[in-house]
Amino acid sequence: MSENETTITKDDIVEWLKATAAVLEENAHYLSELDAPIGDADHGINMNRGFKKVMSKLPNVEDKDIGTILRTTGMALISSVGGAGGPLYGTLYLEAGKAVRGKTELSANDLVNLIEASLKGIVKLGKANIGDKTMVDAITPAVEALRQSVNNGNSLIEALHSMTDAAQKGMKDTIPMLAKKGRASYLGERSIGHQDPGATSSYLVLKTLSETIESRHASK
Amino acid sequence: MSENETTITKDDIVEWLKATAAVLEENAHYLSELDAPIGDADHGINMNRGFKKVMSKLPNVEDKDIGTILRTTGMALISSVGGAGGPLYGTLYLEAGKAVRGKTELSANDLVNLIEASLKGIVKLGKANIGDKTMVDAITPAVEALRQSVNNGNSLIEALHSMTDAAQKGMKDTIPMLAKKGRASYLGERSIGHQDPGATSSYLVLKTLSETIESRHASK
Amino acid sequence: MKKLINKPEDVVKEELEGMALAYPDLIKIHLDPDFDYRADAPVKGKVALISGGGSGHEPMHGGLVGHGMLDAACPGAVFTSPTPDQMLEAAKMVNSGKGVLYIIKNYTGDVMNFQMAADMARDEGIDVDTIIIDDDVAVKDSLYTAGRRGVGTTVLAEHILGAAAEKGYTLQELAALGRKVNINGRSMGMALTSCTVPAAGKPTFELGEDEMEVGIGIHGEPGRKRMKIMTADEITEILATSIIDDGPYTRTLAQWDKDKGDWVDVEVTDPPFKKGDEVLAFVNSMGGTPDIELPIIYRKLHEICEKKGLKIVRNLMGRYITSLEMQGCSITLLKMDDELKELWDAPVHTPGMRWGM
Amino acid sequence: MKKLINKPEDVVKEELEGMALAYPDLIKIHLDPDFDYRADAPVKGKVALISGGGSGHEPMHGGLVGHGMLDAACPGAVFTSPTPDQMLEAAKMVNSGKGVLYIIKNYTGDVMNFQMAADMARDEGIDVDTIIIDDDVAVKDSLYTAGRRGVGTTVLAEHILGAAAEKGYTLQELAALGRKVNINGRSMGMALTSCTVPAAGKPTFELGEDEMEVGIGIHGEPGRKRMKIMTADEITEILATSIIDDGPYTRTLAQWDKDKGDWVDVEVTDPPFKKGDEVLAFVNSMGGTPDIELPIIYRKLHEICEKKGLKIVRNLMGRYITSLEMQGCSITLLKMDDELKELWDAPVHTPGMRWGM
Ligand SMILES: Nc1ncnc2c1ncn2[C@@H]1O[C@H](COP(=O)(O)OP(=O)(O)O)[C@@H](O)[C@H]1O
Ligand SMILES: Nc1ncnc2c1ncn2[C@@H]1O[C@H](COP(=O)(O)OP(=O)(O)O)[C@@H](O)[C@H]1O
Ligand SMILES: [Mg+2]
Ligand SMILES: [Mg+2]
Ligand SMILES: [Mg+2]
Ligand SMILES: [Mg+2]
Repeated sequence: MSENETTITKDDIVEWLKATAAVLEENAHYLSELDAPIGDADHGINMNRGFKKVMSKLPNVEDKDIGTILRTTGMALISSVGGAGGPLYGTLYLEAGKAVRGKTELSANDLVNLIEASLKGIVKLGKANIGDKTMVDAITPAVEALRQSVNNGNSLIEALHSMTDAAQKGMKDTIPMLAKKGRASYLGERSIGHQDPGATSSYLVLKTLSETIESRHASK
Repeated sequence: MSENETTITKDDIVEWLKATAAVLEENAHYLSELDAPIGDADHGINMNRGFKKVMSKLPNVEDKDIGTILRTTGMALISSVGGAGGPLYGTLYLEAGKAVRGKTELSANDLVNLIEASLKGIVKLGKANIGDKTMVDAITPAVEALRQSVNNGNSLIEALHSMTDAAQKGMKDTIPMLAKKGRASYLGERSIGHQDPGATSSYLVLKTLSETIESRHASK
Repeated sequence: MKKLINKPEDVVKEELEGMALAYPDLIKIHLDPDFDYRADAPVKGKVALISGGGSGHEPMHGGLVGHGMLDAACPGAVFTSPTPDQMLEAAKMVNSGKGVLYIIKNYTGDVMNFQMAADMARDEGIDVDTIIIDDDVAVKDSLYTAGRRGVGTTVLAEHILGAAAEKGYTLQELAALGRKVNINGRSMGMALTSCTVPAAGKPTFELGEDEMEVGIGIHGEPGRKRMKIMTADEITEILATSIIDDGPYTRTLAQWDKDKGDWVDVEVTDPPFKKGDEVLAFVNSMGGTPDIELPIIYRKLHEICEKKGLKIVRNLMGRYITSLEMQGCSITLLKMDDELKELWDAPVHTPGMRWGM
Repeated sequence: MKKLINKPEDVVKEELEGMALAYPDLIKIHLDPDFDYRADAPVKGKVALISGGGSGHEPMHGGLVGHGMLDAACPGAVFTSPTPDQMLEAAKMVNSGKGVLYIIKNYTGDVMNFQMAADMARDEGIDVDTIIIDDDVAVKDSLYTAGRRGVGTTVLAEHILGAAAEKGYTLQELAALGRKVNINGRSMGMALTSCTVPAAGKPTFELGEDEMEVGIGIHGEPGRKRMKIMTADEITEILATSIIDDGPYTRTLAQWDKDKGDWVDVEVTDPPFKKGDEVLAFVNSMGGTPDIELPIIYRKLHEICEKKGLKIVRNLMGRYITSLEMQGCSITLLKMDDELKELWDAPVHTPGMRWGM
C-alpha cells in the first residue's frame, strides 16, 4: 500500500518529456508511415518537430512547477506541430497543466485528474467520439484503466501498466474502425484495416510516462 | 551484258515508295530508339508519319512520270516530317525528281544521276561532311559503289547490291564517329558509340530500292 | 527523392526568402512565425484577407498575395496546417483597422489552427471573421465526419474576395460573399502519380503504371477510388459529371457569432447546378501535369458543359492549387452571377495570378 | 506512360482546340497546317512575329501569342520542328503588309524548315526576315557543328520583340533588336528526370535515382554531363557560373541578304558578362519542377549575381520553356539596357505571360 503513495515529481515530468521527445524522434518515420495510407504521411514528422521545440523551451521552465512545465509544452506544440496534431496535443498538455497548476509533486489521483482533463480538452476541441478512429480511442480506455487501477488501490506502477496496456489495446482497436474524423474520414471504407497514427503516438506518450516513472522509481 | 539494260519503270518506283512506307513503319520504333541516346527519340516516328502522308498523295500521281512522283513524295515529306529529317529527305526526293524530270523509265545511268542529285541536294542544305555522323555517311559511299558497279558493266541488280552493301557499311561506320551536325553534335564525345538514326533510315531506303527492283525483276 | 532543394527542413523558409527577393515590389516576408504579406500592407480602409495552409500547393497561398487577392498567407510545413501564431502575427501585420477575414480550407487541422488564431486575435482586439471552403465533391457527404475538403474553389474565392475588399466591402459583407462563393463552387481532382513530401523522402502512395487515383485530395491523401488509367476525355467525363450531377449537399460549418461571442454550428446547403447556369470553369494542374495536357481536358469539359446546359462565362486554366510534383488535374465549376463576374474581372496582381495591371 | 491525353497522335490538335476554346478573345487556330494566331490579326501597321518549334515546351510558343508577343506560333509534333507549310500559311494569315519576322531556335531542323518557309513566303511576295536564338552555353562552341541550341532567351526575345513591334519598330529594326537580345542572353539547364514523348510511350532517357543530367536541352536530349545529384544551391552555382564565366562565343549564323537575294553566313560574337552589368534573371521550370522549388533557386542565383557584380534589374520565374513533365530547371541571364528594360515592362497579354493589361 505504501507503493500507492509514490509521487511523481517535477523532475519525473521533465524526464518524461525528454524521453517522449526521444521516443517520438525514434518513431517519427514509423508514425508518418502509419499516416500515409489513411492520411498525409506527416504525423511523425509533425510530432518530432513539435517535441524538438519543446526541448528548446524546456530549459527555461525546468525549475518551475509542473503546471507551468506542461503549459509551456502545450504552447510549444501549438506553435510548431501544425496539422490536426498540433492543436490536439497542444490542448492535451495545456489542459494537463491547468489541472495541476502550481504543483511540484503529483499523487496518483492528481495524475488521474491530469489525464482526464487532457482527454476532455481533446474531445471538446476535436468532437471525436469513441470509435471514430482517432487518438481518443487510445486515451479514453487508458484513462479508464488508470483510474480504476488507482481506485482499486494498486501501486502507481501497476496502475501505469494498466494504463499502458489499455492504451495499446485501444490503439490496436482502431485498425478495424471506419474513420469518422480527421483526414482518414475522406477514405470511408478504405480507412478500415489501418492503425490510426494519432492513437499510436498517444500510446507512445503514455507508455513513455509509465516507463519513465518505473525506471526512475526503480533506481531510487 | 543484257542485264545492264534492265530498266526501272514508273511502277517500280511506285512499288519502291510503297515498300519504303512499309519498311519505315516496321522500323519506326527502332529508328526512334536509335535517336534516343544521341537525339530526341523521334526519327522513326517522323519518317513513319511522313511516308503515311506520301502514301495518301501517291494515288493522285501514280500514273504521272517518275519525276512528278518523286517531287510529290518530296513535297509530302517536307510538309509532314518536320525536324531535320523533313527538309533533308524532302530534298532527297525533290532533287531526285528534278534529275529525272518527265521520264517514265530509268536506265542504270539515270539511277546513278538520280541518287547523285539527291546527295548533292542534301549536302547543299545540311552542309554535312563525310564523317560528321549523318545520313550523308550512308548515302555517299552508296552512290560511289553504285556508280562504280554500273561503270564496270555489272548488272543493275548487282550494282544495287553493291550500293546496299556500301550503305550498310557507311551506316555502321557512323558508330565510332563523333557527331558534328544535327542534334547529336550537342553531345560531343558522348555521341561516340551510337549508330546514327538518319544514316540508318537512309540505308533502309536504299536497301528497299534494291529489294524492290530485284523481286520485281525476278518475277518478270 | 529528386528535388531542387537543399535540406528538407529549410524548404519553406528558403522558398519564402526567394519569393521576397523575386517580388520585392509585391510582397514582404516575416520569418518565425512564417508568413508573406503585401508590400503595401496594411492597406488603408480595406479589410485584410489572410489564408494559409500546408506548403506544397504553390502558388496557393503565398503566391496569391497582392492587389485584388490576399493580404497575407501563412505556410505550414509541406502538407501540414500552419500554426495559430502565424495567423495571429499576420493579422497584426496587415490589419488596417477594418478587420481580418481568415479564409480556411476545410481540413481538421486547418480549421482548428485558424480558429485558435481567431480566438487569440480577438483577444488582442482585432475584428476577425472566418469562412470555410469545403467544395470537394469526391468526399461523400455526411454530418458526422470531417466533411468535404477545401480545394479549387479556394483560389477563385481568394481573388473574388480580394477584388471585393479592394472595392470596400466590409468584413461582414466579405464573409457573406465568401460563403456564397463556397456553396456555389464544386471541385473534384485525380492523380496519375503520387508526390513526395521532402521530409518523408519517398512517394506518399504507390500507383501502378496503369492505375490512377480518382477523387484525390491535395495532400497526397488517397482518393475516392483507384481505377485503371483512362483517356483524358474519360477522366474529364468522370470529374465533370461528378461535379455537375452532385445533389444538394448539407453540412454544418462553424461560424463565429459576434453577439454570442462564441462559435456556433450553422447548417448550410449547396444548391446543385441546373440547366442554364452560368459558370466559371477552372482546369487545374496538380503540379506535374504539363501545360500541353490541360487544354485537352478543357476541350472536353467545354463539350460536357454545353451538353449539360451550363454556359461557361469565365475560365481559368493552369497550375494554381497543386500537390508538389503530382501529375493529375482537378476541375472546379463555380456558378456565377453579375456580382461574381464583375469581381472576377477586377484587376489582380500577385506572383501567381495577374491581370488588369 | 501516364498522361492526360487521348491518342498520342491527337495531342497537338486537341491542345490547339482546347486553347481556342479557353482563350477565344485572345487567339484563333488554324488546322492543317496547324498554327494559332492573334484573334485580332493581322494587326494594322505592325510587323508580325512568328515563332514555332516542336510541341512539348508549353506555354512556348502557342501560349505566347497575343498583344506584346507573338502574332502566330507553329507547333510541330512533340519535340519535332514544324514544317514549312505551317510557317508559310501563318505568315499569310498575320502579315499586315509590314512584313514578318521568323524567330527561330537554333536546331538543325528548325532552321532548315523556317528557312524553307522564308524562301516560300518571299516567293509569294511577303517581306520576311529571320533571327536565330542560340544561347545555350552548355553546348561547347565551335564553328563546325550545329552550334548552340536556342533555349530560355527565346521567351525573353519574344516579349521584347513583341513590345517593340507594338511600338512600331520596322522589320529591319526588329531583326537587329532580336540579334542584340540573342547575343546578350545566355542560358543553361539541367534535369532531375526524363520526360516521355507521347508517341514514344516511354522515357527518352534513364536517370538513376541519385543522378542528374546537367546541360540538358529542351527535347529530352542528353546534356553536357551526368552527375550525382546535388543540392539546389550547388546546382544553381553550376548553372549560374557556367553562364556568367562563359567567354566570348563566336559562330556563324545564316542571315537573309536582301540585296544579294540569298542567305549569307554572318560571324557573330557574344560579349561575356562583366562586373556592373544590369541583367534580367530568368529562373525556369522544365515543366515537372513545382513552384515551391523555383524560389530556392532564385534565392541562390540572386546571391551569386551579387557576388559577381551583376545587378538583377528585372526577373522572370515560372514555367515558360519546358520539356513536357521533365523535372529540372534552367537559368537565363540577359544583359539589359534602357531600351530592353522599357520594352520588357511594356504590356503583354497572352495565355502564358501577362501584365500591364
Ligand atoms: N477531430 C479529431 N479528434 C481527435 N483526434 C483527431 C481528430 N482529427 C484527427 N485526429 C487525430 O490526428 C491524427 C493526425 O494528425 P496529423 O497527421 O498530425 O494531422 P493532419 O491530419 O492534419 O496531417 C489522426 O491520426 C487522429 O488520431
Ligand atoms: N546537317 C545535317 N546534314 C545531314 N543530315 C543531318 C544533318 N543534321 C541532322 N541530320 C540527320 O538527321 C537525323 C535526325 O533526324 P530527325 O530525328 O528526324 O530530326 P531531329 O534531329 O530534328 O529530331 C540525324 O540522325 C542525321 O542523320
Ligand atoms: Mg497527417
Ligand atoms: Mg530526332
Ligand atoms: Mg498534415
Ligand atoms: Mg526532333
